Amino acid sequence: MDILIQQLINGITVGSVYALVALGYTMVYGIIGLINFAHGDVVMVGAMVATTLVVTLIGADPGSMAAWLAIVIALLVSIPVCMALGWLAERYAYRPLRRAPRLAALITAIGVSIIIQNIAMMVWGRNYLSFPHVIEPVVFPIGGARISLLQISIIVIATAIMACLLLVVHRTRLGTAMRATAQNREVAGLMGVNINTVISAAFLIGSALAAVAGVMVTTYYGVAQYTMGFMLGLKAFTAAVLGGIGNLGGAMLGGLLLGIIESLGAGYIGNLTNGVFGSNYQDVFSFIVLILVLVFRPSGLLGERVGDRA
Amino acid sequence: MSTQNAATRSGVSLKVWLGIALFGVVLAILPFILGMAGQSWVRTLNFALLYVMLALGLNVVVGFAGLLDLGYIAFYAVGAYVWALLASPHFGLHLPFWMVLPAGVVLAAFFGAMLGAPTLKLRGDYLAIVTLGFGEIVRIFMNNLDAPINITNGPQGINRIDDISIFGFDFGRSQEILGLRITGPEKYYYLLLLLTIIIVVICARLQNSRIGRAWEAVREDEIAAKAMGINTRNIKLLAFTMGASFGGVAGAMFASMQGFVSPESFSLTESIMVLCMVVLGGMGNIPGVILGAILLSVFPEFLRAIVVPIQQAVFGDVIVDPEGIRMLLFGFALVLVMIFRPAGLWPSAVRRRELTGAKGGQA
Amino acid sequence: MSQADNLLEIRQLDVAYGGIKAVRAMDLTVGRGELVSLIGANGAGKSTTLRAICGLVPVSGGEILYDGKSIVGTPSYMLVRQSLVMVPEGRGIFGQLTIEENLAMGGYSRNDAAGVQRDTERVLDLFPRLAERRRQSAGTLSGGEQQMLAMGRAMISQPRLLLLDEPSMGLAPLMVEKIFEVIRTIAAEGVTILLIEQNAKLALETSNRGYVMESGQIILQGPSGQLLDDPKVRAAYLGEEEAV
Amino acid sequence: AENTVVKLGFAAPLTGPQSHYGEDMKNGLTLALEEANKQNIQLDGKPATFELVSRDDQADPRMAVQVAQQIVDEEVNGVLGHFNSGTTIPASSVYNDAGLPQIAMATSPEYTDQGYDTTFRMMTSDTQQGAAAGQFIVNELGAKTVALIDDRTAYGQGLADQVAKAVEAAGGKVIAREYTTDKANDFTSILTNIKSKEPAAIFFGGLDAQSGPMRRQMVTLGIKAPLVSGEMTRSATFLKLAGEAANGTYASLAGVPLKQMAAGEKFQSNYKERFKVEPGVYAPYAYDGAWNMITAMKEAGSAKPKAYLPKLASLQRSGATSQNIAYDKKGDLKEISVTIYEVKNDKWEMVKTMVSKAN
Amino acid sequence: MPDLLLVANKLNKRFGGLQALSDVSFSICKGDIYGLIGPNGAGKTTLFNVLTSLYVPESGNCNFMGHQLTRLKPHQIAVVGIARTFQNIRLFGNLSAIENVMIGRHIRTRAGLWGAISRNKRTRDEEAAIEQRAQQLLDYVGIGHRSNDVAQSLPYGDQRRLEIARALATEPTLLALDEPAAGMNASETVVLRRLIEKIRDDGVTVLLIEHDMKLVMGLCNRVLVLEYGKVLAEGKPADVQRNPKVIEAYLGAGAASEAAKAPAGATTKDMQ
Ligand SMILES: Nc1ncnc2c1ncn2[C@@H]1O[C@H](COP(=O)(O)OP(=O)(O)OP(=O)(O)O)[C@@H](O)[C@H]1O
Ligand SMILES: Nc1ncnc2c1ncn2[C@@H]1O[C@H](COP(=O)(O)OP(=O)(O)OP(=O)(O)O)[C@@H](O)[C@H]1O
Ligand SMILES: CC(C)C[C@H](N)C(=O)O
Ligand SMILES: [Mg+2]
Ligand SMILES: [Mg+2]
Repeated sequence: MDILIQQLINGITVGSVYALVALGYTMVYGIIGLINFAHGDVVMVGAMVATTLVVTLIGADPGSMAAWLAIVIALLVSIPVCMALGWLAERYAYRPLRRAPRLAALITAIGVSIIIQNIAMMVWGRNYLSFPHVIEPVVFPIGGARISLLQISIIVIATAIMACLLLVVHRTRLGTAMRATAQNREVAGLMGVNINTVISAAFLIGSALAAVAGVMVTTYYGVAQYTMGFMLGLKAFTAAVLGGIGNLGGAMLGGLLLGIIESLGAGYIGNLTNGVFGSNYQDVFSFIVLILVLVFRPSGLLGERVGDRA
Repeated sequence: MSTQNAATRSGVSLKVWLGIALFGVVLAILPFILGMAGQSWVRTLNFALLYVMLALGLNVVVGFAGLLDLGYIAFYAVGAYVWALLASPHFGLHLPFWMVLPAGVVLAAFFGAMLGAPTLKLRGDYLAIVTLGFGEIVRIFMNNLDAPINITNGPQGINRIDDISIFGFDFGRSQEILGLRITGPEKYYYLLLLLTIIIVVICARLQNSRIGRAWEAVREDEIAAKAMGINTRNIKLLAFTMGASFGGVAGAMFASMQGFVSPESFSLTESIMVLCMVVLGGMGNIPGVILGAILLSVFPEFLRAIVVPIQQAVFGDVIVDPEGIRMLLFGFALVLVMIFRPAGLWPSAVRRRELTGAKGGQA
Repeated sequence: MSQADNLLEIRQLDVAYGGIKAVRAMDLTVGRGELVSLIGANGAGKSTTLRAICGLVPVSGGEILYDGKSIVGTPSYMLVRQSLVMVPEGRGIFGQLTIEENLAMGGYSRNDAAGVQRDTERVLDLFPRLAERRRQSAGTLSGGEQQMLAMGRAMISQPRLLLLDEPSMGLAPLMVEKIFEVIRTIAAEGVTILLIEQNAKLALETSNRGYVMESGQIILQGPSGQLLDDPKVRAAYLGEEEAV
Repeated sequence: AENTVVKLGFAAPLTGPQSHYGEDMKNGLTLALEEANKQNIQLDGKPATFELVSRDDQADPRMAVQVAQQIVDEEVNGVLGHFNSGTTIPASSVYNDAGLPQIAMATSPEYTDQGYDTTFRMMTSDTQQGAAAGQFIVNELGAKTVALIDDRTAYGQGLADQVAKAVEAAGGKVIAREYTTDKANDFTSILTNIKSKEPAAIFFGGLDAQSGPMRRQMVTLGIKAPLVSGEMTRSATFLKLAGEAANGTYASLAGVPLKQMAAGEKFQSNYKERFKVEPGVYAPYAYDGAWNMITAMKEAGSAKPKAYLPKLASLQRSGATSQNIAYDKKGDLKEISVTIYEVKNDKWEMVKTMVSKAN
Repeated sequence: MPDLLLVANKLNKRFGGLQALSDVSFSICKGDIYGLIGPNGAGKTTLFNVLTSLYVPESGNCNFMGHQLTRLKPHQIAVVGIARTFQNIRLFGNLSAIENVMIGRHIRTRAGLWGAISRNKRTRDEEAAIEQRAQQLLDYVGIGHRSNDVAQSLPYGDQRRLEIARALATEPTLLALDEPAAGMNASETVVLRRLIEKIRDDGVTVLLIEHDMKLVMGLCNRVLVLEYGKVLAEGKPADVQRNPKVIEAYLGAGAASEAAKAPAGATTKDMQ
């Protein structure tokens, strides 16, 4: 029981991060139908910028500044950096391809991902950056399980951000314009929507979320490196699809679920299969869950099932 | 249509045949020319041919049938492991070429169908992620099936895989034939060339056939295709199986050429790389896909060969990390090619239309 | 008519898709408060003309003046803010948005929430079928229902110039009558309208003036009544069998 | 008179995340060749100049075969490298085909098990190191129950398997086996599992990029057992990544500390003078590897592979890392040493060196 | 008693809370041009989708020449002899006109994998025949001169004709047309009407959804009127258009009189 609770805590924490990143995927996908392969790398840049800043601010002398203040400053810097990055990619790499076949845009996104990674490598080098150990490891016991203050903060912040985003998309003019643009760009234009602005906005919001996720990852795990975006991006993309790509609620649900599935998978596959398979099959387990979900719900858990009107 | 073709055929046939003959001669002596610069270039060439096979196989799935497959490398892996398991000291089996190759192809095709089955209902990018997952599943199994029973030897991979040998003619060793010294890689080149040509012919014929048209129909509008009586499930499965079997051939060749397989050669990045070849070259267009495969497999080698020397020449030292630059250039190349030639370097007529025919939208 | 009276004035317009010229040297004017119809066979270039006005296809030659100012090259979202509104061919509703949200998009470039609210109510009164389904996603509406939605949405945009591309397409007879009634109502309120229709008879009966287009060019123009009586028009567009 | 140009091939990851290991090796080799060039060695009747033909294998098996071919094309006289098991093994067959002696770095045991007469090592194999680590865990740490984690790479898995064997052989028990990847940084799930089984020690086969965060998460989860790991963990990066949590971590490293090496101090000062940095773990072994090959050539009086290969096999010399360098029939070092380190006060400190004479 | 071709019995289809079809029953005889009319949203297209198995009805069945349509997969519908067009045109937009029609020949031809790869004589002959037949069909619907043009770039009316040619390529017994005259002007509709008559005369039964009353009343020999998913009326056009319920729900006064001017469909049929 304690183990189960602990695994759930582990899963929900990672899941919250996945969800934040998945939102960025889904927003962009929802609007321009692009799997933005470079999104994970934006998260990476967020993590790298934040780590560098915190190191500079308090690295050598832990007493020099309150940890939370340093992290807030790091956030305030990495958010605009990531937003600029997302905006640049959209403006110069994806926008020229709006009318191109979708796979062309996909390959471009792969190209952008490679570019961001390698520039990051040149800037920060190949070595792992270490996030200074500034946060007191406050731990609360829940029965035999433990949850750290950091985990609680991650879960709470992610949830709050996601709630705000839902409100924006479903309750504001910009949100409706986003959804309209997603459906039919040309007609949205005819309604007075500047679609370039709206698409940029989606990238900006997505990148801001990515920055937050990046900061969370690096504070939580204490490491950041130029290749870290790939796996994280992939996981988040999987989460977005699990929830129903293009659907914000789906991205959140998918993220959380994937986090939980992974941690339960790693935790219980061994017991379930009597030790024949172990945690080495964790990803297999996640993908099988994903495939099963899609077999029964081909557009993901919350994906719009558009009655394909013949 | 056909009359037009016939007219042009007789008109330029001499030139065309001369061209083909010349091309044939070039292909035939290519390894010897490259071999002068070193056998490693022959190996690079062989890998280019392997990638051509892979790209052509993926092109059947992505280009012809319009199914985005991000796990294609799994079939390559299946082909490679079948060869490795049936012709190496690992199980002590040393089955001959003519048994192992078909086994690899059939098993890869079977995996193709297996992947196809659960994904048939899925559209577009849902398919992409499921195929990606499938590719990873295959890799993970290969990486972990060393316990409880050792099947794949896990991350250590399988070593000392047999060379192909036909009637005692061993493809791995150098030998003298008619006074001409011919090396292992050179022999493999001809074998690979032969297989590639066979695959090209199969692809070309399939494309212009009843089946090829059915693939096009599925790609363009699945509901309309169904209304035309096309069994979209079978036709998609067929695409997966065909594509997979080409991947299987390439994998088997890879295993015997390298003499060693391990799961790290079959990562997601490889799948993405092959997809880049297909799209960058010109999806759906066989010559385009071949071009894409050759360019992308040689381009990194080429960059590797020039980045350091150029820096040394210009700055007198290696100032910027060569690997960074190399990959950076590669990334920029992908982006720029796509921006300036969104349908690929050598697109098919249909894809070009897709680009200009922006009319309608969704409605 | 003096220039100032024309809300829309097209001079020597050329539009091409790739190498194919879809509209050639077209001249067309719509006066303030006028209802002008543009008829022509399939592929004559009618929709292309409207799309060119709205900045959806690039213009290769000529001038388009709206309210006396050139609007060539102005993106469509800017035009809406100047009250130039189009209902596109094929309706262009947002399938996954609800009917309410679709209507709200009509008011996207307006700043008076109360006015938008009032106009929305009016539209829902006019089309009770839409009112019944306010929260349904628009993609599941039948063809005719979608057309109503598109018209209603345009009305909420408060057009000064309204461009309609085949508003009767796919509508049941009763509905066609109703749509045309709406068109007349809108026109009577002083909105200037350029109407494309395949139902040439109805279009000409409703409009003040008409243009007839063939292969990208205007071949006939004049008061609607006059065109209705023109034997060529009758033969080519009204389907009078005896004349074929 | 003309010189005999002796080309020595070298391949290792020179780009990518493992490139610092490659650079380290390369520096060690360079130092050896520069020294040799000053010594006026006569080979095949002429003064010999040594040249390094260096290639990047990116730690990728496919590239490894490719660069092996390039090295063979350059008509080298012998090969030093590669670094990883995954690259060394497939490349070795290319060198063997060309009859070229190859001295590789550490690698899994399979490298020398292939039956080739051209394969040799610069240092211990993963088996030997794993055995030492396993013994240390049971005998010195007194941990009878051990949990194993590996990253499913050829290196990590190979090492963990050897440790498992050694633990069982020493009377300990492996009570949990968990897995991760070389790209992961979340280990909370597997650690939670392990925690529930209450092992006395946890061994991890993998890289410092994983062991650092892993150690931190162990502490957060309240796991008291020490973490033991292989040579990759004995790095500054680990200390940085694990932070305060690092204390109480052990790592095994093939060889002895430089200070204890036969000619370690001298090597260290030469190296620092030449490259302006401290030598890494592998540089002295690479340096010795190069000298092993050169010595064999000197003894044979020839740089021709056929001629000096037997001399290499029967080599007996004293180098920087050991006074007693000699190969067994397979090409493994006869005498090996493994040192265990521990993090104390945020620094790596030596605990114990275990020397064993194989066979 | 004319041959019954299709008998639909109590078909029901729901979308969430909306009953799109409720207890719809009707039958079509061989040689009919059977009209299907009704207000927008009445369920006409839904009925088409149910007949062609794109939607699965909650209850009811539908017998077509001994086949239970509701048990067939969408792709089997064409095989048993029903072909259709779509209200929102669904051509293979990037393919040429003739390729579109050639795809329609799929189920009436056989070449498989081996035939395609070996390209034996049989396959080559079959290919030639497919191409020839496709060209014939394009000529038949009147767009033979545009066979190499990309479907998407054809004008709307031609696209509708192309859809008909593609459907005919499957050699249907029953051809179901969903608003073929939409977007056509009156003169073009006249041409379309001749085409449909020709198709009927060549032995294909036609099921027609249309809002153009002149066309429906002039062409059909029977008409089914749907409203809110229910059958409102069924019968000869002349009777239907006089039915006050139909006038009130669908036709409106204007269209009723307009349609009345058209020659009645039944007479056309009797004349042949
Ligand atoms: N995106 C496009 N690309 C190429 N050609 C096009 C495109 N859109 C339209 N055309 C061509 O331009 C010409 C004019 O088309 P347009 O749509 O303006 O005609 P229309 O008068 O509106 O016809 P309809 O009554 O069928 O709507 C046609 O020949 C058409 O095929
Ligand atoms: N996939 C679907 N999901 C939900 N509702 C649907 C779906 N398809 C159709 N409907 C609803 O069913 C009703 C009937 O639609 P249908 O398209 O059959 O009408 P129709 O008679 O063809 O109308 P029209 O003449 O306008 O084309 C409509 O109210 C529509 O909103
Ligand atoms: C495109 C996204 C911004 C909106 C998304 N379709 C949702 O509402 O979930
Ligand atoms: Mg039009
Ligand atoms: Mg309909």
